[in-house]
Amino acid sequence: MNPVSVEEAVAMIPSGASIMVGGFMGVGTPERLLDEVVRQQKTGLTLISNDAATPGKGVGKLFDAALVSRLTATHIGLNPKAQQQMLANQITVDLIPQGTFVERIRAGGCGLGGVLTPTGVGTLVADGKRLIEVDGKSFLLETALRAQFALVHAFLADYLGNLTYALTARNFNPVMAMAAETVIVTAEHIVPVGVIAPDHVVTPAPLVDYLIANG
Amino acid sequence: MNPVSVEEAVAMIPSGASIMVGGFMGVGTPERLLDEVVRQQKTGLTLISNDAATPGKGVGKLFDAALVSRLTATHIGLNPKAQQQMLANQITVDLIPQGTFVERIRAGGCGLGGVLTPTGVGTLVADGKRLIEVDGKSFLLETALRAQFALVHAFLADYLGNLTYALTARNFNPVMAMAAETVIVTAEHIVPVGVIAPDHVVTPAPLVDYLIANG
Amino acid sequence: MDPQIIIARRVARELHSGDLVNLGIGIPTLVANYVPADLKVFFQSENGLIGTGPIPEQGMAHPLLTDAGGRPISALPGAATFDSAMSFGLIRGGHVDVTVLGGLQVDADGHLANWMIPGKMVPGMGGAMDLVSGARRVIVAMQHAAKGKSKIVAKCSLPLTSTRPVDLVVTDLAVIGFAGGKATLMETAPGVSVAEVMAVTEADLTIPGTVPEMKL
Amino acid sequence: MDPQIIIARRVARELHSGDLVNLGIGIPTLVANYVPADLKVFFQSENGLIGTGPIPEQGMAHPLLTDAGGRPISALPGAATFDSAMSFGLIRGGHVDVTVLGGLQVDADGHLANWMIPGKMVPGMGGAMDLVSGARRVIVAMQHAAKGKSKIVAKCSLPLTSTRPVDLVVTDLAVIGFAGGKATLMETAPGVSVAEVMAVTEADLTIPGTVPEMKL
Repeated sequence: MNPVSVEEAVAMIPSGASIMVGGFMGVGTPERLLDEVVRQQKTGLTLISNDAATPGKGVGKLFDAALVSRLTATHIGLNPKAQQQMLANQITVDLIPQGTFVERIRAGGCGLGGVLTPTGVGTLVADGKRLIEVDGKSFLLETALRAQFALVHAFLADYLGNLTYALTARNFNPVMAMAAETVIVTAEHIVPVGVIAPDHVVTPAPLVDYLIANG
Repeated sequence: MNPVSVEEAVAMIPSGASIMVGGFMGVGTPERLLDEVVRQQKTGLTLISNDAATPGKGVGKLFDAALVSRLTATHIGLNPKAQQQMLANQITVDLIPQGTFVERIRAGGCGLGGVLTPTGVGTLVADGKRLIEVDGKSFLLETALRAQFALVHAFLADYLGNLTYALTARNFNPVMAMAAETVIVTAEHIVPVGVIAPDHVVTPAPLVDYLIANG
Repeated sequence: MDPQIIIARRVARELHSGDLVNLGIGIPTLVANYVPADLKVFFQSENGLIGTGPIPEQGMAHPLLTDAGGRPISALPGAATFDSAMSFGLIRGGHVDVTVLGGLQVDADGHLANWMIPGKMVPGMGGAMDLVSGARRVIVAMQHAAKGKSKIVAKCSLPLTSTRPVDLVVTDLAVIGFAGGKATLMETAPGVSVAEVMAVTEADLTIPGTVPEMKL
Repeated sequence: MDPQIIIARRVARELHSGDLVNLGIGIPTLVANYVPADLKVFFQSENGLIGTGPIPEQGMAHPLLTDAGGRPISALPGAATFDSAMSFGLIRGGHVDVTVLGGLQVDADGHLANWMIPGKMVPGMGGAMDLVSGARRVIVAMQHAAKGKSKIVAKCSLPLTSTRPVDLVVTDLAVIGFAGGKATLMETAPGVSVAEVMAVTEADLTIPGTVPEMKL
């Protein structure tokens, strides 16, 4: 893990990059990183995020600034700006079931080519996907999903980069921290090594490439 | 969750049942449950366990008592009795890669039909399995694995059945606690509700069917 | 009684001690208010929590503890938090005993449509498809009709949420079950006759010899 | 120098600060003893630990903290423990920078066989197949020959561990690389000539213009 400033971290992300951003309706999202993405005007982003949050909050800021060109998400109904941009064909949107979304990212992070899920069989979601039978039951083949960057928000980070998450702010963060080439983390608190007990670490240090330093 | 005695719990398991047993070389194995399985002489078991441990320890006791008729495991090299029983065709053994073993159980517990893994492609492990291409790369289709009973060992259990695990005794226990019809748990300590912080719970209470009571 | 409260009270009677229950937004959320205090039900919020409690008192809300809509909630003693892979492992893996969801349409075969109106409302399905595919029991809690049109239809015209039929539909007028594979009128709301239900229901309903009144 | 120590010392030089490293049992385990103290390497034990430390002092062993062979180990400050799904997610997902494994045979194409001898030794593959499939860099640490027979063979006669070629083989006599797709002699052990290595190696080796001596 390398400690960096938020400016340095975001400077590594080129316009047009694919980014996974943790959070669920803006809860558990690395706000400081997104503010800086907006400030540095990274355009044409491929965003992989559970939802579009709401205007002004979480990934909603990226839609306010019209920085997103492609979106993979599960629900964008609470962000009218994202809806508008989708209906105006300014962004290409792939809406997928939430359990499928997280399993595809987990597969990407865990070296699996994909998973077989019953979710979506016989619905619009099945269009263009392979249907695979196992013991007489039908499943959709859902393939792995990865990104160039994962922007992750933790509760505690220690000096090595071990991470814990708080309450419902955990959500997609630990899974995304495994599924990108470069993992950039903000933490509410940075604490000395040993403060986090081994059994409480959720994301082990070697997964973290850059931690945004205090101050 | 229902508190039961170890005798009552094991009495629910019929001879010939399929059982998943947590532990890695006997570490994190519910020894009291296995001792009682031996005492009650449950025969013809289908055992799903990472390894065969060693004679006298963990699932090794089941081989000492010749109670196993089928075994799915990743490694049995450190238990000469299990090896003997395999070579004498007393038990049918399916040896599979450890990453595949745990993903198959996780798939069983998480409602997935299976996963695509690169592990084993082009080796003996691929025999009889479907090869599936994703983006030009070949994967083996490995199907979900479930059992009638999971025998799980935890470190702390609270009165509701929330579980935590200690150090390397966690291993397969949390995954198995999701993949069986009936989940029976021993814990090193039973503590009041609230002693385990929500963020530290590894296996949430609703997954536990029976907890072996103190005394 | 308010139609929504009739629905919520009736659905609450379907829950049992020890159940793990996931409530969708809208009417389903109200169900938690009518669960008897002695019933030990675990409520899951799919953003990563089992043991959701009531809205926190003034000044006690925490920004990192919310429901799936992003609104502050509390956590009961014995709560557990986890990541989204675990949350949907619980849902898809059959560990959720009951899910209560809103609906746009349910048809005579028990198929539910509740996630999009093509060309009009395309918010995304969120967790709905996984919940209907994976929960042990799926209960739809919705008004019987919207703008004078039956929501219990012969065949869904909207895109399906799942091909797995729901188990029960509870409306302000009736309880409809699908145990035999076909829509069956199980109960009527207080003061509502079987004929009245049939009159406002597009789907053909099987009518048993006796149709009791809902207990609320 | 003891042949095993030559191998372990040479392999240790392949590790870099920040690397996540998985050491197999046997000779690979010895590698940890030769990593310079200022090199911050994370060692993973696939039974669920990053941050393995040395064998605990007398009386400090804990039965719930062991290596993948079930032997007591310690955990360094900053260690992390996790379940087996996570452990193999790390391995198969390319998060392990280097794995060091023992071998029975490595052939001219870099294929490794290290998990069974049909009819003789059928212990199961444990984590070996996932490690060879998933780790960024695979190093085989083994004696060059066993009972006078080369373990660097033209073509593996034993069942393969993976079709993914290994990156490096370190023996008591030589370092052999597979960067170009073919076995290449990279280094010789102190006091061992290129001719001596070739004489005891069944596989055809590509011999570069200069073959330096191992630094240990």
